[in-house]
Amino acid sequence: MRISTKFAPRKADDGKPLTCTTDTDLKREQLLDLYRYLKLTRLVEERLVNLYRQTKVVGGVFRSLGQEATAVGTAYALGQQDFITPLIRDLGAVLVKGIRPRDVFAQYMAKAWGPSGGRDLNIHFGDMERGFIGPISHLGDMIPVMTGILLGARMQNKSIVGVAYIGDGGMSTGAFHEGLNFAAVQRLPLIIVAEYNHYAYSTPTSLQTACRDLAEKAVGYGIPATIVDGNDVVACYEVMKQAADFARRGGGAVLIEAKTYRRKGHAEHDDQRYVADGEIEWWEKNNDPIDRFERYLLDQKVANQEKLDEITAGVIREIDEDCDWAESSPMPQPEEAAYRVFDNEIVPPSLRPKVLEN
Amino acid sequence: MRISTKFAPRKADDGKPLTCTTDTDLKREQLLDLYRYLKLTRLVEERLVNLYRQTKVVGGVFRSLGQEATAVGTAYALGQQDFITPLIRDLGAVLVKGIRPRDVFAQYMAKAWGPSGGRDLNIHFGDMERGFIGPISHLGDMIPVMTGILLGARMQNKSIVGVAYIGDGGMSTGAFHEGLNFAAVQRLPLIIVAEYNHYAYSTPTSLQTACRDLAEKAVGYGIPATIVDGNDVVACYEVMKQAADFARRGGGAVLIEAKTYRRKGHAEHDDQRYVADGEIEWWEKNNDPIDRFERYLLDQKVANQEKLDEITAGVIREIDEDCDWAESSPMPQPEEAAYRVFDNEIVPPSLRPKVLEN
Amino acid sequence: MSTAVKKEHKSAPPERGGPATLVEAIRQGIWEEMERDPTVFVIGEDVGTYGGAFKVTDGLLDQFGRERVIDTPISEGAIVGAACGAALMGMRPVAEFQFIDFISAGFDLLTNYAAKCRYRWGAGLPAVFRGPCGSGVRSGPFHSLNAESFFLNTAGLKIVEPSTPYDAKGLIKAAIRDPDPVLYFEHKKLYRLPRLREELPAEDYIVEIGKARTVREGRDLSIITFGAMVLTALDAAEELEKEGLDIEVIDLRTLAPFDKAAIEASVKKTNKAIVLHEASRTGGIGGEIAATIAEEAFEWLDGPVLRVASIDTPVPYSPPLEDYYLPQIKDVVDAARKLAAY
Amino acid sequence: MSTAVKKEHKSAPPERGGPATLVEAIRQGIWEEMERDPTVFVIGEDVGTYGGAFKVTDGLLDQFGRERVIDTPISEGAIVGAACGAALMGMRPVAEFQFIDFISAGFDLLTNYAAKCRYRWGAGLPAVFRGPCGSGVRSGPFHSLNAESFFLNTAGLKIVEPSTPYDAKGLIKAAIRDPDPVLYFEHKKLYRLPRLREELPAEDYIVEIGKARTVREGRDLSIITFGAMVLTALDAAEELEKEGLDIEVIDLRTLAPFDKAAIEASVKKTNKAIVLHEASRTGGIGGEIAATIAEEAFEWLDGPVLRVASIDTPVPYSPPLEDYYLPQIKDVVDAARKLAAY
Ligand SMILES: Cc1ncc(C[n+]2csc(CCOP(=O)(O)OP(=O)(O)O)c2C)c(N)n1
Ligand SMILES: Cc1ncc(C[n+]2csc(CCOP(=O)(O)OP(=O)(O)O)c2C)c(N)n1
Ligand SMILES: [Mg+2]
Ligand SMILES: [Mg+2]
Repeated sequence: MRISTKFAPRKADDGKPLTCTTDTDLKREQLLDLYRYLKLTRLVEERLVNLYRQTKVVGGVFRSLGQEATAVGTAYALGQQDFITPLIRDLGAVLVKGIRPRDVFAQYMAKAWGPSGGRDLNIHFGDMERGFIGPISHLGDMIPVMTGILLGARMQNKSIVGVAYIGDGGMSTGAFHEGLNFAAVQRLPLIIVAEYNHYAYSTPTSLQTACRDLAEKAVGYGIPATIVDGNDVVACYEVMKQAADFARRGGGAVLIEAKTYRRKGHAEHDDQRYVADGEIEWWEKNNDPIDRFERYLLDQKVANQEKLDEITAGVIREIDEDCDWAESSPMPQPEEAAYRVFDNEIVPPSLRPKVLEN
Repeated sequence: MRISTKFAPRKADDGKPLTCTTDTDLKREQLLDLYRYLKLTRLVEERLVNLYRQTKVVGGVFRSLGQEATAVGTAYALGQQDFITPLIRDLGAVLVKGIRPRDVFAQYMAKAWGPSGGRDLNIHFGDMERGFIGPISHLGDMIPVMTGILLGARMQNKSIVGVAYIGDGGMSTGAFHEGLNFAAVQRLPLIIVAEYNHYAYSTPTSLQTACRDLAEKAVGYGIPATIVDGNDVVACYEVMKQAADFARRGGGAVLIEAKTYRRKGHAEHDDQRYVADGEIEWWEKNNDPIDRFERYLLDQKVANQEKLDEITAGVIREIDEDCDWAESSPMPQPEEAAYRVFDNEIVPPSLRPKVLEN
Repeated sequence: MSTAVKKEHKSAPPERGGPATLVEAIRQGIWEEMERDPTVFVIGEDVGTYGGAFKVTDGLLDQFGRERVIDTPISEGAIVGAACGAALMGMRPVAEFQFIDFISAGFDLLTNYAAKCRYRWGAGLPAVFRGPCGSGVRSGPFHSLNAESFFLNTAGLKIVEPSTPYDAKGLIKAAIRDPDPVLYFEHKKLYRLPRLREELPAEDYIVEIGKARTVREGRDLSIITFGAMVLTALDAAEELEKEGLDIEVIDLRTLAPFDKAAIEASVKKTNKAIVLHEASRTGGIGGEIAATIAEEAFEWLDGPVLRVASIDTPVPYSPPLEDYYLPQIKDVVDAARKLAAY
Repeated sequence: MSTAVKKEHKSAPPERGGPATLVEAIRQGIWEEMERDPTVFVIGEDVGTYGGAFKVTDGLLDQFGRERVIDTPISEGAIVGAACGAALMGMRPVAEFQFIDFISAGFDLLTNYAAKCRYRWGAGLPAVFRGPCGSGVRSGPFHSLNAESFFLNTAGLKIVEPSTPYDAKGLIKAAIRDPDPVLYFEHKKLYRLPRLREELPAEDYIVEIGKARTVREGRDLSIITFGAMVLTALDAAEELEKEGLDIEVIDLRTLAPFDKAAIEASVKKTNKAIVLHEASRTGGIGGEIAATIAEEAFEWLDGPVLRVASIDTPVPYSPPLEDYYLPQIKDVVDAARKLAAY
């Protein structure tokens, strides 16, 4: 059945270090833009870890270290009008969609100026203008929600595609099945990015599915699939470009499986005792998506090291600024907790009752 | 991928009427036994319709008219120790597993002597000795339950297989996905019988799945599948025999798709306005599973018409007797409603409170 | 083969107003809202060609087409999720559960996504989730649910249950126009009950969510109830009248947020209250209401707030069992007598 | 590659008795039951190699092997269903939800299959469903749930929530030995709270399901509560003592079926009651308890039964918001003062 492997991971020729596919029309500006987003993602996360260690981040920090290319590359192929619903580890896609680091910092620090005003954490918010629907914790649930976004868009004659990211673990949920199946039946332009990053918390993919490739799951929904090297940012861009074209032209849903690797634990506290010896080090050394892309940019003479350093410096400036901004935000006022469950013009806020005051 | 079509439906040669596959080792006694169960199923249902028209059946009646071979043939390949969890339309499998018509009659009539004592309806009960786990209404939910049966059996070193029946509609549920996926990962001997009977209530299969064959869904679980002519009782037996052998030997889960057709509405009240003209009549005339099997038995000289009539007469006697027995049962005592929510030795029955009696 | 349609079946559009049963009233309400507002659409299992298991959406497909009348796979999670997503886009979905019992399979998305969306990031979800609820029709443990208690402790969901055609139509319209998610429960026993048939206005109207209705005024004792139990309360009130007891009956109509003011006003007048509902007693909405009365009208109470409800079991199938399970007129009468004598 | 294990990591088996936190007590309980009874097994996400997100099942895999310590896919429905099926076969599953919030995805099978099985055909389901619940740890709307109210109106499920290591161990053992499905909620804030650390007996013991515990005796007013709020109640009681108020604190321990006799006995003694819980007020278990008191101990009440609970919103993430959301010691003190002055 229709599983394309054109951009699937390949062994490097005779021990040469891995780079990225050259099979692309991406312009220099775009390539450098991709680089900027990769660095932005990694460095925002590193800053979050710092803030976490300073106990300024209130909840957990979830890293995408080693898998940034999947989120960045796929999201970069979308238009402003297209929608994404990412996983916690798809910060890169969120940034590409135009969410500013300041919003992410403020959210993590539970600040009043964060987009949820301190009500929810990390990337659990949304921005309809930018086509960003933040996830909830419950894995799988965003798949049917995205199906509904596309159903609504179709009724409004909007020509958009919707991308829902899901993990090797999240695909085991009933919600994933129901949402994708319904989208497939309705031939909605839903693109699933299935992230094969080897683990769901501590659970290896072999305990999530008896399939070898997540792409095989597409067959049961009657939709086409592609396997992509998730650590090749250019390849990720290319497969999404094709998938989005296909879906936008009325082809219906598509599944992209991105093969990548989660180098950090599930969250900062995870000791990764379940990981085989040397595995992480192997990926770090041989298959880091940013290393690979840097090598590519240099090899292909898209940029020299100076240019790359300049980009990185710009990224750091942005992060510093945004982080300062977020730190300067106050915490929310306590009573704010009571507001906005419903439209408060109709149902009053749920203020803490004064005891027997009447 | 591994979808076997050896026993899939075939066009009859040059307009000859359909019969059944001859590719079988079934003995004469067994073939006649199959015939008995087919007739028993059909005639028990007809009796239920009569009782329904006499308003003796309290709830609805759900017919398997035209698809009896799927349930009967597949269940007949199982051992006493094996488990089934049928759909409402798999009465044939329930009878093959040794549940007596009297139990079914008493259940439908909400009688005290029914296996649930009037607490639940139709085949919503179970019999652990006979390997029968009655369904609940919520479609899909029995798949994970059967997975658990098999998990338990494995811990007890029991060599059994478990068969879960599911409709083209029920496969769209999240519970189906979660249950089968887990069983596949655990390589449990779960056999799914997916009944492609063209409708889920009024909804055609094309609105349940974008796949052409339900068997394609097996791919996404990493398990093998077979497509069988669900109106060929011998073929249904054969594919289950093979699937059960495979599963019992440790091969893991299997999916059997049975192509059949639901000739009656969802339940007795359904006017089937959604069915295309002539469709039902076509199936009735050309592809009735009992007609086909009768033709087979006569063609193959397994029996003559007299023998078949004799079997049918026996079936009717059994039904008369069992129906009388069920009719003679009292209705349950009202207070019985309060008992057996919990083990009543620990938690007292929930008797209706006497108002302010203290 | 199966896509062609058998007969030239075409369901008549509903009347505007006129005499209507509960099911007709709901159908009128949805139909009119779909005509009025192109963002309103219907989604659920068998809601299209078949017109819904109880024919609430009958004829909508012919009138409004496949884009706005969507037959789904058997996937309650997808129905809820898709309704949420479409609502985010500015649509106003009316999602049907074939029986409210199947809401359990949409519970996750309802309580986690639908209920919390506005709170989390300000995105209101104007979606209606409706379906047939209730027992007393010999449907057994899986087709008889009263589901309100599942959702009472999850902030962010409104819950409505009408007991008359007038309210049914007014409330479905209000629910569709509401900026937040509304669960709309329809007691299947009332759908076609001739006793309820009543004349509806020809003009557009709504019934405000959050407002109870005094069905019967009385001075001696308040019965607070809703849904099919309104009839039980009225029948009990009539019997009690013969004994000289003047019973007030309040139909909550909205279960979340329920009308505290109306309840309190009634109880402050009668000083005695019975809460009557069809779900099991323990953990039912009766506890919340009784506790509220006992807390906020304590000084006006001349007796305990009594709850009359179903026993704490699944809903049994067999008539004698189900009758025992359910609160009967006699149970209400008994409770009222005892309380009156207090 | 990913199946080999990195370090020679081996978790120590638990002590028998000795000083223990809540999490250690639960681990001891499960461990001992697995040793005692070969039908007991553990199933859930990351319960094996990782030992569970909160390490409740740490070390079980090494001790009891993959057959009895089963890492599942992310499929709460399958976890519940599989536990039910295995229980039908005579096994005694202990199923973990990684956070109790994810029980919503198992809600359908819990309320429909697990709860109703014995009633429908006499098949008891001795299964335990457990996991970390509760708020106050800055985990936001999806990792802070108190789920008891979801299940109170579904007959057939027992619900337990311990507030001390002793009770935690005794109740998990009782739950595992119980012939019916038990939901066992563990407040994550209490897991490792040093304040709770206590000496456990070395001998086997259980704490009977259905029995409350008087944590503090008093004459003036009863606070009925459970879980982490027991500490809030005790702290409030201490403060109130300074004002000469003698507060009784009842820890329900079992939420379904809850110990009416103990509550009534206490209220008949103190004549005043506060119900305190952590979930939102409306639709919370407090309504059920308050209504029961107001109904069955009406004549003993010298004031309304007050409920102190969280406000009716999702659980917000930011500390000032969550603190406002949650009932604080001060709220309990205020309520008690007012009620005492009644
Ligand atoms: C329905 C549900 N069950 C359990 C969890 C707890 N949980 C959070 S992340 C996680 C693992 C996710 O793995 P995967 O889907 O592969 O995504 P990854 O973390 O690898 O990006 C689990 C089990 C959850 N969030 N939702
Ligand atoms: C979860 C769930 N949703 C809805 C229903 C209502 N319902 C009962 S039968 C049915 C159609 C079933 O179709 P299928 O699975 O194809 O089985 P068939 O009736 O064809 O045997 C529906 C929608 C249900 N029983 N369970
Ligand atoms: Mg993963
Ligand atoms: Mg079907």
